Amino acid sequence: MDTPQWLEWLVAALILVGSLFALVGSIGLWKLPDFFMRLHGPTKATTLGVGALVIGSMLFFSAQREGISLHEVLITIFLFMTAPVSANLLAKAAMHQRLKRTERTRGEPWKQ
Amino acid sequence: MFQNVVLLCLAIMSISVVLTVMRLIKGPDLPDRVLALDTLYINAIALIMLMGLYLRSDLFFEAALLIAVMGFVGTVAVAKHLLRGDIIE
Amino acid sequence: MELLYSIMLGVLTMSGIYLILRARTFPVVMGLTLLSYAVNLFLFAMGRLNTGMPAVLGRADGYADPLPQALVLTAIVIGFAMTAFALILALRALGELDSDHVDGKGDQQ
Amino acid sequence: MNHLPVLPIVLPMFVGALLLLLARADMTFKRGLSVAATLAQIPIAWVLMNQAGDAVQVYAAGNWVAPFGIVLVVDRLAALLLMLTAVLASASVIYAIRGDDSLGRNFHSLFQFQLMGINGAFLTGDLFNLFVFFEILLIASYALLLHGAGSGRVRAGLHYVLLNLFGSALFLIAVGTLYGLTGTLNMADMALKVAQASEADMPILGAAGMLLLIVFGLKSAMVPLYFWLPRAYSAATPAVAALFAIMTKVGLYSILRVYPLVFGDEAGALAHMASDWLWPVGLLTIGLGAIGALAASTLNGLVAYLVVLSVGILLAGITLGSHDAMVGSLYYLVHSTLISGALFLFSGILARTRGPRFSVRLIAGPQLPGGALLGGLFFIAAISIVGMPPLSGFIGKVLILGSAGTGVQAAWLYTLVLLSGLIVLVALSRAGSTLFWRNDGVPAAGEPLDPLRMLAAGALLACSPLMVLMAAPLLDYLDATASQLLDHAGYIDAVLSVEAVTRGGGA
Amino acid sequence: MTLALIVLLPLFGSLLPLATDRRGRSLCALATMLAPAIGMFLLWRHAEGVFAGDTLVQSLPWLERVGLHLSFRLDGLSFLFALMILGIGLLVILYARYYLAKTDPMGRFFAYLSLFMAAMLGVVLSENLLLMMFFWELTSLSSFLLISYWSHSTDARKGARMALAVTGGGGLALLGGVLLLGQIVGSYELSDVLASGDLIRGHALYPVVLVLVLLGVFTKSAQFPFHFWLPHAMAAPTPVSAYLHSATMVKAGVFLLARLYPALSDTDMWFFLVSIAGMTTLLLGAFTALFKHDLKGLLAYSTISHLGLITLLFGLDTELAAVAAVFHIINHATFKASLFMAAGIIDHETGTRDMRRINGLWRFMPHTATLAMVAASAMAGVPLLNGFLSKEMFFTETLQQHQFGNFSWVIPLVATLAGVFSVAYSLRFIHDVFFNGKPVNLPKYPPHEPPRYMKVPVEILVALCLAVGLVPAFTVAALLEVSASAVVGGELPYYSLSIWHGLNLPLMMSVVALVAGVLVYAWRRRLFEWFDGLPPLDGKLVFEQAVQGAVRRAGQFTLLLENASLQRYFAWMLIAALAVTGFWLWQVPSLKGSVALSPVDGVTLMGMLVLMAGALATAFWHRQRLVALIMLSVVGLMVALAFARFSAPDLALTQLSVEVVTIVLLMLALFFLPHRTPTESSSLRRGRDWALAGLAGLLVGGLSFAVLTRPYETIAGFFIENSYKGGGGTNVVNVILVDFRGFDTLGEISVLAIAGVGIYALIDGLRLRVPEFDSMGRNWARDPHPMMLVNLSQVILPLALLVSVYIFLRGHNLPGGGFIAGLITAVALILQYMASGEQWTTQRWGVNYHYVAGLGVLIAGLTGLGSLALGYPFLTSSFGYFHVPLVGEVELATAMLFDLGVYLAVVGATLLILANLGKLSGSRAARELL
Amino acid sequence: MRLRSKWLPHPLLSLILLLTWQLLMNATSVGTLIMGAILGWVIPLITHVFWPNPPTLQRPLVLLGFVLRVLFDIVIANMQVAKLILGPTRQLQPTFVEYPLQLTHDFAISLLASTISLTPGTVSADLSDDRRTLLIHGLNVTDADELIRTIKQRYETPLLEVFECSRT
Repeated sequence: MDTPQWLEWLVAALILVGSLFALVGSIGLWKLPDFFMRLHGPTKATTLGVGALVIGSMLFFSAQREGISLHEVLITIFLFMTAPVSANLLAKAAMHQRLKRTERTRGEPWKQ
Repeated sequence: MFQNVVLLCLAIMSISVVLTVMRLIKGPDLPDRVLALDTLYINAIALIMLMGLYLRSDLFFEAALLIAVMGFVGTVAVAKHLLRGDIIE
Repeated sequence: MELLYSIMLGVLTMSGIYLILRARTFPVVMGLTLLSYAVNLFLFAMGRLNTGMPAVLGRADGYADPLPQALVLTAIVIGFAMTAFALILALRALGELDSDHVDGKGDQQ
Repeated sequence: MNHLPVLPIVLPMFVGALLLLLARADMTFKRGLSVAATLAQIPIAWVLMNQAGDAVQVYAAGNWVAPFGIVLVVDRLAALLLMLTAVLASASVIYAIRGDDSLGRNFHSLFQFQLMGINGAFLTGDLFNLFVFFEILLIASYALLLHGAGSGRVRAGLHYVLLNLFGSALFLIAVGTLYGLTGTLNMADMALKVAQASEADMPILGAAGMLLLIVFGLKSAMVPLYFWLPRAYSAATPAVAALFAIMTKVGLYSILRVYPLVFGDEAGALAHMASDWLWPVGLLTIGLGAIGALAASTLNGLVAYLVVLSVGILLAGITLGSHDAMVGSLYYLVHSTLISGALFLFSGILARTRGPRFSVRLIAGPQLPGGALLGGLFFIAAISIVGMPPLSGFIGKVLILGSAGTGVQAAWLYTLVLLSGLIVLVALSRAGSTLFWRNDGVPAAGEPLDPLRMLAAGALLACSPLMVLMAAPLLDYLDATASQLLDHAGYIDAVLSVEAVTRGGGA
Repeated sequence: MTLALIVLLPLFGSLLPLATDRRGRSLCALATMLAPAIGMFLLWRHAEGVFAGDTLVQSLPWLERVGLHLSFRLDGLSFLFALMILGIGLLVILYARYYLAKTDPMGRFFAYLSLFMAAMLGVVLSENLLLMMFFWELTSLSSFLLISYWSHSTDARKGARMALAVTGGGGLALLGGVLLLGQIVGSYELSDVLASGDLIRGHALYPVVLVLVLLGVFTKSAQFPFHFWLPHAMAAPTPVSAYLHSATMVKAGVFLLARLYPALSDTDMWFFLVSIAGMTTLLLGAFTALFKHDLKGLLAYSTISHLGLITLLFGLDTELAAVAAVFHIINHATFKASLFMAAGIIDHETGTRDMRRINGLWRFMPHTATLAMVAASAMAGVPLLNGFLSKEMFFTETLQQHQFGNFSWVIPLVATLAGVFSVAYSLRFIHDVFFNGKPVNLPKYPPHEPPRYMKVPVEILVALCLAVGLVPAFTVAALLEVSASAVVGGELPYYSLSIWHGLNLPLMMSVVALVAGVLVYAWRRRLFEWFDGLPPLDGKLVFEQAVQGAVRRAGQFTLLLENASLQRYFAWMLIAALAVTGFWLWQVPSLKGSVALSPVDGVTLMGMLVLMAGALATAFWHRQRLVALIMLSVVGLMVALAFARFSAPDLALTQLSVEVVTIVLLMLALFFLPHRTPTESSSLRRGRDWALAGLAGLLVGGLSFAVLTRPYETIAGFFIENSYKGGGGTNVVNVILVDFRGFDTLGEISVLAIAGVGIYALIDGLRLRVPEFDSMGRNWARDPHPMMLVNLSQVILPLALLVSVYIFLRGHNLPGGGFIAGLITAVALILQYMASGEQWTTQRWGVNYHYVAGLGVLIAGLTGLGSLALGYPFLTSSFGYFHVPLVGEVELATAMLFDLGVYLAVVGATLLILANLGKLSGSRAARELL
Repeated sequence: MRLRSKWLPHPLLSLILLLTWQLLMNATSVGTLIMGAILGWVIPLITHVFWPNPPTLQRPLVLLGFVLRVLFDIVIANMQVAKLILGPTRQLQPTFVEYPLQLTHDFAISLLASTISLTPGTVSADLSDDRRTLLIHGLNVTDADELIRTIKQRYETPLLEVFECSRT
């Protein structure tokens, strides 16, 4: 089945946005100075990154075949559910390990 | 044209993976590495989905879903290990 | 691609083998895991490297050789069982011998 | 439709799985079930032995014909080894039900799965399926070896497991390469494909084939791959060690099955490629086995080295390649398996009688109740395994040596077999006289003799004189076995001509 | 088959004494005598034919393939030996009845004796050489039992072991020789072998055969340098010595010389080997015998010496020498048996065998003394006794031999010298024991004559000595004639058995021997002193040291090979694999095949680089185990991506799930294991390991490259074609798994189930020390079950179950299936365990995973069995499409049921493994909360 | 809303499962509905042992609004965070903030913590043992109180309404 031109453009834009957000997450991971800050990069940017990709993919495959393809949304739902928990556990681990943080950090992590 | 955009996205994701792996190797601490691993899983999902788009095949959906599940479980396991040592206690 | 793939297999094997030759259980088990990855990839490649040809009828123009895939699937699961056993055995050895050596040192004979 | 060929695999599988479901059931019931299932293997094997006499039986599992599906192939050799396994396993399991089986968990289930693996390896005609059955028998053997745990078992078991994991990896690489070039997994089909392979592919097929040899060599405990065996076998529970006597033979069987067929006469540059390597390896194995036997400090350690030694003799015998040598090797295979099994069981009985302080270490121990009986039986077993008349070992050795001709090969073989015989004689006489005659006069702290255990060991031992008395029919069978084994075309033909069942009922 | 009967009677007769053991000693002895007595009778029945010169062969074909037949032969030689074995055997039984102490188990003794007798009869009566080998080794074994009869004594054990090692070892050599003989002749039947003398002597392997056969002969007959076992075999009860070392065991060797004489003799090699061995033994034995203070020791060395004499005679290789040899065999048997018995009586009555203490017994036991003195005189070769006759013949023959050329005089000289010593030790036996002052400090005092019947055997034998010595023509001539002609295999030349041949050189030699012997004995004190000053040379010590040295060295060697280092074993295996495969890969003309390479794309390149980096990082950082573990999971992920990239979605799914479970497992283990590995191996070792690893990598990479660039024809087309038609599914990989190769899968889930069960057994009873601090020395975090995780895991479980149902159901047609579904379920449940703890979960979810795993295997198996009922082979699948109202087409396939089995087995096994691991720390979390 | 019973322990979960099944199957038909219903019924039956204390849902519509708001916030947040990351990192002001909780139900707290993690520049790092305080790490927080206020207003209040209005 032919995909309408405008849809292709939309999908292309969406996946490009998604990829770029994923890239931003990775840049953050690489660039930010301490662990707690790095934690923000991936857990946020990649959720939206993948989210945009998923929407793009949904649109694309819905156009490809009969009916709509929604099951990709499960991936995003799943990531939304899990990413905070991973982040939480990692933060706990980091606090437990008393990782160094940049000097300008305000507030204190708890002792685990 | 569409294929080219997908290719571009793949290239972007590749850079992203490389950055992640660099963090993975550099560390310096274990949580950093775990975080990088977690990110790598997410990147893998993106890669897989892009591959599916490139090949116009929806056979990759399960793989992406599974990476999400398994990446989470793996991260939880390592984090738990760092916290408590024993992950099933 | 074939050359690259083969080099990758070689590196994977090399890392695995090096670990296998270590003196403690844990690196050895990790080495065996790496080696089993290498072996699975090797076995898989025996159906040649195909792009976009999953062996699902009606979903692609051509089909990759499904047989090695089935074999690898079996091999993965068996490999998992074996690795698990070896690992628990290493724990048992730790409990019984109070050592994680496999080089004959570290525990009283 | 004759479903018998699948029974030696499926029966233990069901019983094994059932025993898992009955994990909490009454031990007596589990024992009974296990013993019954094991004993049932004997008549099955017997019928198969008779059926295999007419022609090679081929059973296409899943009704998919070769080379696409997995076929089970029952020829005389496979049937013989099934019988051997059945006998050995029956004795082992009977020995075990007197208490050894409750040293750890799920003994009987594991035991049945072990049988499934061994029988499967003997029956399958498919290379990858052989791998699967290898793994079944290995994983079951790991668990059985560790049955009852203890530091010795764990240490030896760890080595055994890790080495075999590596072996499995090599197996897969070899199978993969063979598939990658021939495009098939069925051994018969592969033989045809290898025979047609191009010049450029030959060396690669050769490399894969030789890799396979390493794998089989690890299982069969040849130099330099046997190092795991002595510690492992001597650490195992007696019943398990006795059953393990067949395990090295699985490796040998695989060599016997794969190399003459796939890399046999028709294989061009690869014809008989394993022989050049196996010959010196066999001889070295004989030598090192004998040296190890002399050095052993426990009885079961000694027996373990005798297993190695017998593997060496068998390898050398097989490599001779002639029909007569094959007959001799097969006879010796049966003999050495049963008698090493018997010796392991005796060793277990002895260890119990002498008590844990002395066990079967070759040191002066307490005075034994029933020492004369035990000593006598040990004596018989010893002369049988050394290869002295009037027992089966003698005939086995005469057959193998007699088939060696009078050339250089014979010179090597005679020297090593005879010298190793002498060394083993010295080792066993030292062991026997120390165990049974030297004592510090203190009555044994161990248990009294158990009749059922004695029966199990005695039954295996009785096979030795029986093999002499029944030598004529047995050799006739082996004669036909060797002919069948060397008739590759017949085998290939039988496997590839199997037809799918089109109508139910097979009417 | 009367001949077979002669052999078999004592064989089965050995059961009689065991049966009658409790019924009294005399009955036991009588029962034992039954078999040899009947044997004697049977033998006598054949005597006529034998004396007429016939050779009786009775044959029963047995193992054609081996060449082993139950064939027996009775000719002069075997008749003579059978006669001696049975005759002396009967006497020994009678003697032993009185010799054995009340505490000695008599039944066992006689059983062994009968067994030995049977073996010995078998040796001499066999027509088939292999059959003879049968009995030959049996003599070694049964003599082992006899010598070690008093097994509580160290000497008996060691003596027996040595005898077995030497004679048994010789027997093995003989076996080699016999087998080669059989190869040369083409038959093991003696008749054929004896008739093929020229063929054998002309064969290139003749020297080998001869050496091997002679090894057997020399060890058995205690020829130098294998003589040392015999004196130590004296630890046996004296009846045994009397039997084994006079007429039987040691004579087996010379019997074989005689038996194979026509086939092997008449060459220079034979002459030199046999005569030199004989000569050395003759002299050495005679010399040593003089210095033995032990009565039986003296007799033992005398036996060695006489065996040397007989061997020498055979070595001289003339027909008359052969006659003399046979004659001396007879004579030696009679006088030596009687002497041993006499020695036994003395030992029995005095409690010692030391000649320095036993003196002047004449006063106490004149009867015995007389008998012993006559026998000893016969041994010394005193005229009018049988020993004299054969010795004269021997001296004569030594003078006839010229093969040594200018040194031929050595043989008569040695013979005379040996004669001198022989007279001297015989004299010592007579004088030292029966005269020479009074007994010194005897354990039993005063000694007296033994029971009446104990002397009867000695009397009979001594009478024979006298009879043969006095009237040889009427006693032994005929027997000697037939037996000797059987040896040489034809007509005998003329010889005379008369006592007086006139004054000739041999007589002079005898006289010299007698006179010099007396003189030597007179000077014995000096000689003893001189001998004591010699460095002690005991064959036994040498032998035992050799054996112990060998054992020690074997131990060191074995430890060198098997040093309990797995690294070593791995290295060996690796080297072996590299060697054999390298050998072939080296020969490949071009590694690259004919197929063109496909292009590389950037993303794949990046992925593979990451994979390689991960692998190398795992290896490099293996000391920091957790870091290595993380790297390992990177590799796992990339492998999954590679599978996906190269068109294997099923594999990617499986790899992902398995990888996570593996990592979880590794992490579980890592809790207890050390977190860091100290540096242990030297940099050299690491270099070696990298080199080995590199080579292995090269091998695998090379193999892969070689295969990937070569074309192949595969059976895959069949699967793709039949997947839907015959298997009812569109996911070919899955159809292969559950249908085409369902048998593999059945095996595979069995492996999983077994692994689960095995691991469960391993964990059972295992308690590990819980580390109190983490790898950085800090306390563990307080919170065992983070709340967010607990909540999330509760939500995820139903979703994951849903997903696994989805993956399971679609598996047949799309990527998925029982495995992956099972793993997802397992992972979801593991997450519960991780989040909420083992105890919490087990309390709520009391499933016994044994059952699940077992049920899985059962269901899969039963599905396979179902097809049997329809007459199809095991595991034949069937499927059909059914129209269900509202729902539409629904496919039902037995493969689904099979897959359900797979699913259950996977879930059961995985959880059996993982869930139980939580128990290792002994429910630490629950403990801490208290 | 007391539909909980032995036979239908988690009706909401059942509904979610039914919906998810439709998503998974990528189609809706009578067949998938039946199957989804069966699964939605069976799976909670099996798994309810692991979920002994499920939340009670009071106002589904508020929840829907909450979800939409969060989704919107996520999009905005991502842009902001992207800017932060790509910009000069030296100016960032990372902060640990202790957030006093009003919510008491476990599930609700988890939901709030997740929401915080998903939205702009904040990650819930830990929960105090008494479950009264949430530790939040902010990537760039200029005013901690402002942050606490925002969270309370935008997220915690609706959640309180949805899950715990009966108790407050």
